[in-house]
Amino acid sequence: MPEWMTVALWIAAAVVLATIALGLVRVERGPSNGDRMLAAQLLGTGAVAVLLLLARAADAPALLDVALVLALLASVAGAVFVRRLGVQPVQRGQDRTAEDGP
Amino acid sequence: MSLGLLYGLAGIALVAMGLYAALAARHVLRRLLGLNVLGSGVFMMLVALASRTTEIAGRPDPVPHAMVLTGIVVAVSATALALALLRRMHRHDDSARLPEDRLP
Amino acid sequence: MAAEVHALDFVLVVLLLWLGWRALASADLFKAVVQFIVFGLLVSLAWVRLGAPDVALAEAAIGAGLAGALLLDTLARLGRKGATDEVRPLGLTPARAGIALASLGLVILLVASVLALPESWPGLTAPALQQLGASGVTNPVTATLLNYRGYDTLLEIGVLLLAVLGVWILDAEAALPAAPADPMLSLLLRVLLPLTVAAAGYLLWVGAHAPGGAFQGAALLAAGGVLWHLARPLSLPASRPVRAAVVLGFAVFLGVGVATAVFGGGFLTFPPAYAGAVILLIEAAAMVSIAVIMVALFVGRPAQGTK
Amino acid sequence: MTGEDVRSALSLTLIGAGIAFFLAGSIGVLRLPDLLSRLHALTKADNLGLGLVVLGLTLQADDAFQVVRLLLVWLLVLFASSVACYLVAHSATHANGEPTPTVGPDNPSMDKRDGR
Repeated sequence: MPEWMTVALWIAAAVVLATIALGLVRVERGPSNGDRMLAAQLLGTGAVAVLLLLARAADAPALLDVALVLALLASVAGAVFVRRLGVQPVQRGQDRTAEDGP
Repeated sequence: MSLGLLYGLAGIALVAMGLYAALAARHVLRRLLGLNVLGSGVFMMLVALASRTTEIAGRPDPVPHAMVLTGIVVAVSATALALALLRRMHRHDDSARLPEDRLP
Repeated sequence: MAAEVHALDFVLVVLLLWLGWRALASADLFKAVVQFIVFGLLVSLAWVRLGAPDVALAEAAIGAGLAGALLLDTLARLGRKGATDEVRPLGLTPARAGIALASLGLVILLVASVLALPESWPGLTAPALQQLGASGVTNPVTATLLNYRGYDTLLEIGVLLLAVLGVWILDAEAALPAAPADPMLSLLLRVLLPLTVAAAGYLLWVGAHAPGGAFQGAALLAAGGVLWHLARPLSLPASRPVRAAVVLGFAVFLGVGVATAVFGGGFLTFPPAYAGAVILLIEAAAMVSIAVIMVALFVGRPAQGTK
Repeated sequence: MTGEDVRSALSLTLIGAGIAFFLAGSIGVLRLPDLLSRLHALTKADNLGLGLVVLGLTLQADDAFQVVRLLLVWLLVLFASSVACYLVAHSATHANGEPTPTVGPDNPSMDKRDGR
């Protein structure tokens, strides 16, 4: 593998990580809990991409197994969320709940 | 700056955040999140310090790795037990806070 | 694994610290839990960067599977009122100033100690690698877990047993209102369950010579069990086979320890000729046990007799 | 310019295109107005972004087992994210037994729907 390829892959991994960090803004803003869960899903996919790129850049094929585990479990949190909580409609000022604050 | 130092310092910051939240928060779930972040910070310090052997011995120290692996599994099962206790308290008292943290 | 610091590391550390803080300080507890799940995802990337793929596998399987599932399930059972917290849950008040100061003091102490340590040192890597030939496996982390520090791992499985006993001792929880069966969830289960079982077996086998092992496989199996419970609710503590599976790992591990103490060189001292086979036996039993225990921790103790 | 170089360049182009889709998906999740259109943006990042990255990396794989694992990862993410997105969308539209999409805080229709 040429040297410039390794450098390019490291940069690509950093860029993917920075890109999916945008999704964190959606986790922060919501507004509904479905939006937050969804953004977490995007971050999971991004983490898989970062792992695949690192596996090549650092020549560590074991990282493919880590990516495989993440890919297998990518739907578990979403499934638990839907079964247990479900998307709840947004209420005004839900971000500032103070019903039983001190 | 070496990789071990960067992540070691990050681990310390996580320890401090987790400790503060575990002690200062009132909601038990938040205290548990604090303890988990505290644990992640400790694990990160251990693994970061383990990476310092790479230069001399050719690979990170496997002993801290094994300890952290054990620690992660123990942490999640302890969290599961604590969450079960939290739900039990909530069933009986209808509150997710410890008695001394409840409003009069 | 390359040891130099890349731009990726700075991005990762910044995200980790920000997410760690938001997971603790977000007023909305659901938001905090989602942020904690994402935090776990990024922590496993950090393990990868630090050259600890074994740890990364375990973190990925537990963080993406069991940990998030447990937290979301608890949030659902607390209901809207129970899951509501104050607006500034960690805001600095006079009462908390002492805690903040103590945390700050700890930071100063820890930073000073970390900076005082040498930049590189031999550690235990060389002895661990030297003994590898006699350990029965070629992955030094598996060798440490199952051979060099077998006591740790035996007692770890003991801790898991105690945790599940603790959950079973508590009084039964009312079953959540049954959601209607969803065909897509059944499809998810039908596709993912065989794959998680296959992947867990692969990790168990590959753990002897590459990153992987019983804990990673068990966490993966447990996530499959969580999916199963979601699609078709299980009732775990009632049945005898479940109790047998829960103690299997500890019993086999302890049995091997006693056998080596009586017939061999001492408690949990494996004869090098059989070490590989013995480790595989213990790991297989431990994987089944840990997986069942983790699923039992998620299922809890549902009310008996009610629908 | 050898065949090796051409392959590397092609691989990098594919990875770059994948990153572009990740960026588009992230911006979509960030900027689009409601949950369902954000879901739509998200699936682009999952399907095409990761797909192109995987395709680019398969060109550089050392052996067939790596190629199999790379493709398996992509298929799994494709499946998992499709099902998870379906489940979330289903939950959003049928929360009250009627197909009312969850909307942002500036839309008055959300106030008609109560808690859980």
